[in-house]
Amino acid sequence: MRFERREHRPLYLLIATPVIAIIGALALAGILISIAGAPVLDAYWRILTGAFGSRLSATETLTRATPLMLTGLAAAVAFRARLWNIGAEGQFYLGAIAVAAASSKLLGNLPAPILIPLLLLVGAIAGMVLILIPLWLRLRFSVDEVVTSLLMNFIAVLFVSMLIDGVLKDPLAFGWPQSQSVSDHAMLAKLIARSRLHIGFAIAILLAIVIHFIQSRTVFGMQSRAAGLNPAGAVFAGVPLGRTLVKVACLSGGLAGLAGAIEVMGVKGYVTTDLSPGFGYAGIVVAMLANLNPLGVVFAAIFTATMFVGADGMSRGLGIPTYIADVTVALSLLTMLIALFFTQYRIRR
Amino acid sequence: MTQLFDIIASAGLWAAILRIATPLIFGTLGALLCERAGVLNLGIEGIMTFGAMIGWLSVYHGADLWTGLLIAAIAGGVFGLLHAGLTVTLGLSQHVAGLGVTLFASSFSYYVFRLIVPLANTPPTIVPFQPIAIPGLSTLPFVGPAFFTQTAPTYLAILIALLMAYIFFRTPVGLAIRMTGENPHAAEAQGVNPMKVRYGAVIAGSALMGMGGAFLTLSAFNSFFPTMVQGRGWICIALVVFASWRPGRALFGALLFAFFDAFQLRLQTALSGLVPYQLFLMTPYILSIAALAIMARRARVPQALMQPYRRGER
Amino acid sequence: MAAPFSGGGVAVMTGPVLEIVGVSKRFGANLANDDISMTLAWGEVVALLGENGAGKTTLMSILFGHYMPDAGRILIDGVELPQGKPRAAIRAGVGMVHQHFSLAPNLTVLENVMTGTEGLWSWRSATSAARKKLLAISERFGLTVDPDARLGDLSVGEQQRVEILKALYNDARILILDEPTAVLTNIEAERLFTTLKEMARQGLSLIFISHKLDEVMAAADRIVVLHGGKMVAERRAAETSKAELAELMVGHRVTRPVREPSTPGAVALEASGVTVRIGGIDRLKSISFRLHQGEILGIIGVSGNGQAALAHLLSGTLARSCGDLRLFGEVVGNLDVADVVEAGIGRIPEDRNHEGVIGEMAIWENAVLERIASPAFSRRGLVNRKAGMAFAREIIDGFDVRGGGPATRTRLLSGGNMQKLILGRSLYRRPRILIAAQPARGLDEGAVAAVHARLLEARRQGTAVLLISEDLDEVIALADRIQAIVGGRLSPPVNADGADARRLGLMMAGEWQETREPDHAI
Amino acid sequence: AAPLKVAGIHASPVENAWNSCLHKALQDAAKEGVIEYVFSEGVSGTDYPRAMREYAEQGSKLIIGEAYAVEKEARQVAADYPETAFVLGSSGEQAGDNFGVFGTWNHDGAYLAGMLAGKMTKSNVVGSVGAIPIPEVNMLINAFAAGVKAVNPDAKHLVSFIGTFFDPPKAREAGLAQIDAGADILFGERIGTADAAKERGIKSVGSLVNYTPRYPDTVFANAMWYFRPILNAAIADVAAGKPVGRNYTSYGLMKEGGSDIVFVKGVAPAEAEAAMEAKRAEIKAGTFEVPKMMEEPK
Ligand SMILES: Nc1ncnc2c1ncn2[C@@H]1O[C@H](COP(=O)(O)OP(=O)(O)OP(=O)(O)O)[C@@H](O)[C@H]1O
Ligand SMILES: Nc1ncnc2c1ncn2[C@@H]1O[C@H](COP(=O)(O)OP(=O)(O)OP(=O)(O)O)[C@@H](O)[C@H]1O
Ligand SMILES: [Mg+2]
Ligand SMILES: [Mg+2]
Repeated sequence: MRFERREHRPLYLLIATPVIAIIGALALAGILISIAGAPVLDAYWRILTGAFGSRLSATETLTRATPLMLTGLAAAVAFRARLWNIGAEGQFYLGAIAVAAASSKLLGNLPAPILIPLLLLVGAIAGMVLILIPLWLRLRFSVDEVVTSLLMNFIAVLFVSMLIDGVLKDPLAFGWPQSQSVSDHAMLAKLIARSRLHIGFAIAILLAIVIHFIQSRTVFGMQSRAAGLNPAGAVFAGVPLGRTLVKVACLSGGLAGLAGAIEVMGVKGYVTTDLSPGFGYAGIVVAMLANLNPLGVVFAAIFTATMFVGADGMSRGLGIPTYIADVTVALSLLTMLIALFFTQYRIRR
Repeated sequence: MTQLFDIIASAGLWAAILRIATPLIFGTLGALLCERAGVLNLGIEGIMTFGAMIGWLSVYHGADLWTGLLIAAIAGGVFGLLHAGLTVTLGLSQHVAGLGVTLFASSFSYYVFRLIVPLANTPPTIVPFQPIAIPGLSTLPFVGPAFFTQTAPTYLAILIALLMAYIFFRTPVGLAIRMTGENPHAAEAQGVNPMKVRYGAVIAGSALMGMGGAFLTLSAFNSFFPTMVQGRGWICIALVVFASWRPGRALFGALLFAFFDAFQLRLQTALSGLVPYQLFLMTPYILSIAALAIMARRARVPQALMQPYRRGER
Repeated sequence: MAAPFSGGGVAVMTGPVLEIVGVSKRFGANLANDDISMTLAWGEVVALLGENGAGKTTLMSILFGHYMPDAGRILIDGVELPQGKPRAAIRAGVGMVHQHFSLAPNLTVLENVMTGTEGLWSWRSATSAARKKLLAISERFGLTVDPDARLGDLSVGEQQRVEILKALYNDARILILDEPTAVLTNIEAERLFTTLKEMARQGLSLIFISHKLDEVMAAADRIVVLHGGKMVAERRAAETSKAELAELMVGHRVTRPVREPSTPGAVALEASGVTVRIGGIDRLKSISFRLHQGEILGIIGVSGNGQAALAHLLSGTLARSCGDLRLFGEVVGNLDVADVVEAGIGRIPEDRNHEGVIGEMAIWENAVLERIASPAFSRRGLVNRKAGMAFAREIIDGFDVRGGGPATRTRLLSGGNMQKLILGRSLYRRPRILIAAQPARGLDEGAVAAVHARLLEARRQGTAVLLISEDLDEVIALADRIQAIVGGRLSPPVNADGADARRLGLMMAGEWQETREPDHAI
Repeated sequence: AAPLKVAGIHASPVENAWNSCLHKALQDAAKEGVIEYVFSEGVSGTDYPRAMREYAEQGSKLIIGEAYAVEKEARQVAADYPETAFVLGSSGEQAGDNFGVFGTWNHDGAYLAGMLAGKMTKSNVVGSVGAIPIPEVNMLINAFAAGVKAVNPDAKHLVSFIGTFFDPPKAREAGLAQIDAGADILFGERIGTADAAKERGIKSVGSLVNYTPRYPDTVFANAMWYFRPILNAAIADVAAGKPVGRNYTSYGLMKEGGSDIVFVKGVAPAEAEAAMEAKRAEIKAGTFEVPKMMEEPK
């Protein structure tokens, strides 16, 4: 059996494969659900209603999708230029802690209309700074950034842990290692009252559209794509490789940092070391599911959040282990990866 | 100052180092084996988790400890097979596939554990591996209690490190693995099937990862609970780089890392947190990055690492 | 079965060592091998000839087990070889030296050679025995290398030797060499053929692939010609001529355009004492040349002698270490690609797949990428897609690019059409200077004629063309003046009209000192 | 009356000792038919408020859990669901009518166990392994140390924190480090500590739940904490329609029957046990109060 690259990707395949992948993932999850002794069809129904069945569940799903969109965009932007940024998790935390620090130590007294954009910017810059280290190592020493950016995650989280145990520790938190809170007026407004859904969600969608526009319409987008697809060819065509990669990295790291900032300013209000249940890593999943398309990221993030929130709610309803939610998300990723492969290759003999 | 010296001169510290290092040695060797054949295996964190769970579960259900370890190895191998299927046969991007495997294997472990093991007040336990005093050596002053009163898997881990170094640099199969990691086309041209080598290396490497996980539940501790691997897998990935893909240095790297961890705990007891402990924990990561920056110049990274090999495609 | 040549004496064997029977192989819609049958006798040297893409490498890869044939069989000593198993081929005594080296730079020579030669599951590599054997072989055939050197530290010629040693180490009785001289200097190539002849005398059977008809005529006993995947002819070397072979290869008589006399204009580009150093090695050593408007200056030389550095320097992707560069009389600093394009320099890169195009991007994107920042194709950072598509369409029409529209992925074009696209985007704006590196390499005869016609037309319109090529006939046909590049140095120019292949050959070997004569052109 | 619908939300797996106290009390109440109990475990900080909301919307009348990592948001949720009663473990204050809090004050038992340990140590060094220096953990460890000092003023007390709430192997390593530093009795605020003691053949004290069955020859005393009194008070308030917005901590005190010491008789010297029993009676009678020291132990 061999695989042969497809020269053309038929439209029906592009539509059918994600559907097949989702069905596959649900079928596999169904096996696990039935092993737990729960009714499978009921479980599927509960996943759906758990994610979108009520105002609460729908807003919760979208709330959870928000950071995923941003980290997903971060991964998609970078991967498209073949910059393997696995460090979104660390960038997320750095963005978050930068916001907490800036708000509590420096800028907290500014009026909201100035403060909020400023804080978002600070978060984004913090993310950029973190990714520039692996990028510098790559450009300067040709060190592969997969491992370095992965390692930066641990350094970043330990750094955050050190700050919230030290200078940024909230004295009102009864000894708990958590950062000082961002000022109340720096919190993002709610999109829907009596829910956690905040305008960060709208910001994320807006950014996805902007990035889609950048990638498909601007010179920078074309150049970064060229740099990713064929560096030597890009150089020959006059694409400044280093500069383009720096820009891509800043965009990617900035988005991940912004994700952290928005999570703090939209939901949590302060930083702890469990602020992110792996949003940075999940962003990679989301980006792959979206085939690195920025608009696709919006849907992939909502899909991932749907699977998670829905399966999470389902597990509560049916009394089966909560961990089924993560299992379902992981299965969706794996089946989707395989399905995407078959849009690009066919089996021969 | 004398306090620091006391800590370093205590046999307990050195015994702890070996103990803390053991799962890292297994995991690092496993990741190293995969990478030498050209496959980055970020599935390690999940594979270690699953190994910890299944090894413990087997023993809890009556298997003896060695069988538990073996089952963990086999389970690791099965996840290795999954990773190899994704990255070698399909040639998917290795880090994404690896993250997928980690996500799946860890959540699947928790799920299975929760299904099979009833809820209890405190985690159910097994009788773990007991320290073996090596006759003759264990009675030596200092050195004895420090190095020769470990549990059997610790000795096994060190043995495997030495064995792996021997295999890599002294046997034909080791050469075939290294060649595959450097240039699979060249391996193929000399009659070595790079697909098979990669499958073999990823499966065997993942089996070692599974054993590393099982050490946590069968020797370091006596019960399983979610999140117990606590990022050790990622540390192993870093250690491979730090070790510049050499088993001997991997051993050293794991011990160094364990030193920081063990020292940190003891320093805390002695000094009550004058230096943020996070700084200690950061050190190995920073060292790894520095090592990578220095080494990349000499280009000793397996040249085909993360490059899919597709037969007949050019 | 003992290798016949290892006995040293001349044994007498009957029947073919190798038979290829009815081999076919298809890649997608492309029939790369079409029912090919051929044989190889003991101690015989067969040359495999054919245009690029004729299917030579494919046939040899099938013989060696890299590819599975769709149909056909391979017999060695009358025994059928299992398909798709390089290991089986090696065991049967087939050794292959690949067109692109397959070596591991981080391993030592000995390790590279030893891989796969022992049973995988032995507990010890017999390293010292292997070293002894390697040294013995290298001595016997005059292929000296240090077994413990790291492969990446060796020169290209030495790496080629390691490739051959690898095959011989496996007791190969049939040795396949896929374009072994492509990257060698003339001297190295000559030495190689001496060695190969010695091997054949000792009983080895050889198949070698080459585009160089001189080599083929000199070294081969028999010549097999492929065309479009089919075997079209088989000749004894003694009974054929270069002219006949050329026609057999191409399939028909092709008339290439001829250069008309003209008078060159002002100096467009002048280099004096330019040195380019990469990683501590001088790729170009104080070279000087003048390029006039309306002339074609040919740079000949065996590849690897600095052509790439020269082309990159003038394409704006490489900086010089010292020396002066003048554009239309004005001294210029280090040029980047934007400057070069801005200055009206068109560029045809040597490696079209690697540098010339970005295969996954659309034709229109490749057409405009190098000028994307110019107002013609973008405004305030926004790409003017419409203008780009229109430009691409004009190139497609004007340069007869077949195989897709502006939005087609470029990878889907064949080599010749890709080259026409590159030519089109470089020539469309009537550049004042054109840097053409191996512009006809890998093209079939029809496409070659088209490219040549375009270059001559550009010359007629006053463009200054720098033609870097390994193909002497091409340079003689197109260039007004010729300079040879050897080891990073440039010979003084000679007039093309008086030059013959023999003399140019000497120049390419670095022997221009003896043949120096006054430069008529300047 | 129909059983009250109660939901438990556990941030950790329910094996975690503290959660297991809640879980067990809730399960017992459910078995007795007093309540209907549903629960989630291992709920991350991000998901915790959602779980609260989901249970509230699903009609749970009382929600039991822990606000520590989500103090701010938990109060927000409670404000959004005034019909639902929330009683959560917290280091902070109650809020509004429907957000009650409780602390984990089993320091009385820890003090008493310290009195035993102080008389038992031969090296005159004891150690405590804690999670994170938050007030409740500090209070517990300080009480143990105070108990030791009360009977043995010269004893040295070592402390280490493992920086997380649930990492038994790490607690074990921390315990071993203290043994290496001379300790011969360990107070295990965290599970895993007793494993170190067991390995080195010394004695250890447990916290919250009874560890003696698990480590029969090692854990000789436990500073028990029972959640049932707090739960009962909360259930009663909800049933009576009274606001739960108050602090339930005191129901967990020894004199209320919410905590106690459970120990193996005959391990400590008889006179030590007698002294301890005397103190225990005083505490129960309210004549002696164990000092509440919330600052980080050194
Ligand atoms: N792996 C492959 N996949 C698809 N097409 C291929 C593959 N290998 C070869 N081809 C196609 O088969 C044809 C024959 O290629 P082959 O490499 O055998 O040519 P060749 O005669 O060796 O040419 P050259 O002189 O350039 O080496 C070409 O059209 C080539 O594009
Ligand atoms: N690696 C490959 N994978 C898939 N298809 C390939 C590959 N290489 C070449 N092809 C396809 O094979 C065909 C022939 O390619 P090749 O480069 O040999 O063209 P060509 O015969 O030189 O073109 P022309 O006749 O225009 O000069 C093209 O359609 C090309 O797209
Ligand atoms: Mg061709
Ligand atoms: Mg070829």
